[in-house]
Amino acid sequence: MDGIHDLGGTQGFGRIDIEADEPVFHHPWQRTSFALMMATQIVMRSHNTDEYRHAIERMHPAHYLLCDYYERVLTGTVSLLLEKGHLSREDLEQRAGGVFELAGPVADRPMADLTPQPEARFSVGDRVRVLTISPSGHIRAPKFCRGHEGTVIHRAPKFRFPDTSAHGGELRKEHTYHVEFASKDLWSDSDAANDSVIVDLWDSYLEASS
Amino acid sequence: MDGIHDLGGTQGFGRIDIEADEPVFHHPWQRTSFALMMATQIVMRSHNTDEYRHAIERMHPAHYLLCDYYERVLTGTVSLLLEKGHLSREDLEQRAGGVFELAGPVADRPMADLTPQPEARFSVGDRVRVLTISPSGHIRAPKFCRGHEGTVIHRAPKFRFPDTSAHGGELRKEHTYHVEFASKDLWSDSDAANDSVIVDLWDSYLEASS
Amino acid sequence: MSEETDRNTRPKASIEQRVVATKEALIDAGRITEADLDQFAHMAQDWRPENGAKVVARAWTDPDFRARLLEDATSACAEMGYAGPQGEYIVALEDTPDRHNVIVCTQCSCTAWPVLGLPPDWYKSPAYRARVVREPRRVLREMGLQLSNEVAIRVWETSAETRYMVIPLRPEGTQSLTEDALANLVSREALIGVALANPPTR
Amino acid sequence: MSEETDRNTRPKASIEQRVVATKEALIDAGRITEADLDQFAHMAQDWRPENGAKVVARAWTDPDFRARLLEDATSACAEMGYAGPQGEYIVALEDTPDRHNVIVCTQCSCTAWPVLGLPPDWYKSPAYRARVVREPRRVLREMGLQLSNEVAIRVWETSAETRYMVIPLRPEGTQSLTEDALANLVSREALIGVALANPPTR
Repeated sequence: MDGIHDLGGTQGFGRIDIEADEPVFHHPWQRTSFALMMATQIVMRSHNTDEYRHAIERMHPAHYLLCDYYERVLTGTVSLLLEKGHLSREDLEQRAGGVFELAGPVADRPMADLTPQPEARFSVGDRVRVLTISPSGHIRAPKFCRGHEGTVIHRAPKFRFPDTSAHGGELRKEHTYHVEFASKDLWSDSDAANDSVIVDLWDSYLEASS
Repeated sequence: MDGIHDLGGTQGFGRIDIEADEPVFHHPWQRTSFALMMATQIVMRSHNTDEYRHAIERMHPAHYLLCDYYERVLTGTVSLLLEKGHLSREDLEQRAGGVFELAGPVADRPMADLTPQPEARFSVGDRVRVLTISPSGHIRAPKFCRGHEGTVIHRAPKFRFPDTSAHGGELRKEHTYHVEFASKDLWSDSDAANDSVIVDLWDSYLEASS
Repeated sequence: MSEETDRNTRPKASIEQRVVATKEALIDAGRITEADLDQFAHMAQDWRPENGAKVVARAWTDPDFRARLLEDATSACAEMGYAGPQGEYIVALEDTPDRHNVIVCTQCSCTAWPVLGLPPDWYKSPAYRARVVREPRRVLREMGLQLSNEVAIRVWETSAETRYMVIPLRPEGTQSLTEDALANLVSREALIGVALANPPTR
Repeated sequence: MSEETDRNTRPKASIEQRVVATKEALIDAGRITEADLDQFAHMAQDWRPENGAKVVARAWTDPDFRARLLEDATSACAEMGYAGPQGEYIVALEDTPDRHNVIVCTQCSCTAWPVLGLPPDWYKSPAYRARVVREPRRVLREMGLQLSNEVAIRVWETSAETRYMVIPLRPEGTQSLTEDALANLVSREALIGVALANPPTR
């Protein structure tokens, strides 16, 4: 999904300030929101982590940008509880005393047509290119690296493929690779002569490059 | 600038509703905001249209998405009035009785290194590719078409080149071209088999393609 | 405290207060006058989609005008008195039975003011600007315009200085209508391409 | 009325109200218990950057541990009792005099909870997520870390399941410090890579 969540490289944001001695939670509701997120996935088994991440991605862009992280956590969690039929919106809004902002719906055809890769196709040192796919559903290849070439610097174990896992597709696992991209290849006007960005990418996001 | 304003293709927004018999302005302040935008450019000659558009692009992304169009109009206009020294923030905030939200600063090196093209290099029927530049300043080639190939279907007159005009660079004029892109080339998962997007692009944004 | 939290906790002036403050500061400084502002506010009221509708109706009824409009819409519109800011270079896009045109400005909200008027809220919304380039068929359907899959959609992105207007298909059963009556069938939405011209009322 | 206007005019439940409503609805339905929630809230308090700081201090003082950490950080951290959710596959990134590492999750806010703790607000902010991949040197400078242009910056995007921790350079003048004292020099910010390890206080 080419959503607001895929923030890497977006310009126009301001300074980043570190809060000294920041507590784990600033407000008690944040702690509860976190615990609800964990309990619905681990105790209730209502949904998996990929569905959860995608639910947050489906929030309205203005709501996403404006709200606290733990409000995103709650919004994604509750959207799935409603979509899975565990709770009703009417009951929730009655209890909450007002409109309960939720994530938007899943796209009709959320998954790109990618071939599963049961065996690792790439090795450290290989040059690879990220496919220029743009599915409307969950994908963990950031937009900023799609279509770009990089070098494999590490091969990680197999992990569940998020694009299908988030959408009830075939459960499969694939190796991921730490692919290093030169910053100046990603952004033409970068002044980062020697700097690089490393992205952890699933096998089927990649193709061999020369 | 890869800012929030460059919305084409971003997903996660909801329905679009047409208001029946919509008035030109819903509130008197919108009329004044529009008139101020025109008067500061045409009467005061405080700044040009390209500077104005870029000032709006420099608004904080959350503010940009959330506010009314005529609030963007005012914010861009006033940001430039302050940057050009026509008004002071202190005076304005005293008059307004609170914080006056403004656009962020212009980037240090806002312009891409593009070669001026005094003569039209392309003709109807030519295949062209949009450069994959990503300057931090004003640019009117939407992100969604950069790096993509299309066909020239019309050559327009010369117009002021916005990237330099917005940043006090060399004043120059170049032809623009209506370049047609197949929708399925722009977005891999598009179901728009025969649909296309036409973008009006300046000569120096383009390179010949085979 | 994060930057967002910080932005949200400082007391902000309302938009009405900010507009008045700006206006009064500029007037007090002698940089603009009330008359300047009135002039531009009145211009905004004169730019209206009825202008474009009249252009379309003439194109439907006068083949020579239609030819001039398709060749050089800026002059053809000026001929009818429609010219000015954001109308310096107008291109007319004629719909055909197998091709539908629709206009958007993804990067801001540009429109041909003299013939279409200042754009409506939906045209300026992030949702329209984001979506119509990528999924035009779906967007048009949601907005009430169901096009056959045989009809190719051309989405025109107004990112440079060309300003567009759509010449929709002339509805069936309008042979006997006057130019004025035909103009009444053409809404702002039809000039942008998210609606067809209306059928004649009985 | 535009969609944005519509969204802004309906009365919304506050976030506190929404959290309480969700919690009570799930408890009333018998789907989760207060004890479940307490369990996860307590876990969150146990994941702390002090854990990662101890890992770093041991790596600085124990060459065998350092080798194990760089070879397989998941096991090395588990050896010290740090394992669990978001710590299933940890990779340690060792800074060198000419290479500095920094971590971000541009798409959400993933972090190695068992060794870094739940991430701080700045790490979760759109600004950090958007900017540090594109202009890391500037972002680090703004955050108080001025790196020589000779030092190459590697920005690690946590978009898949690998979770990273940075092993910062051991500060000068710390030869005589104990492992505990060394751990006190390593902040959460240093483990993420937006700060260096602190110099020893006299």
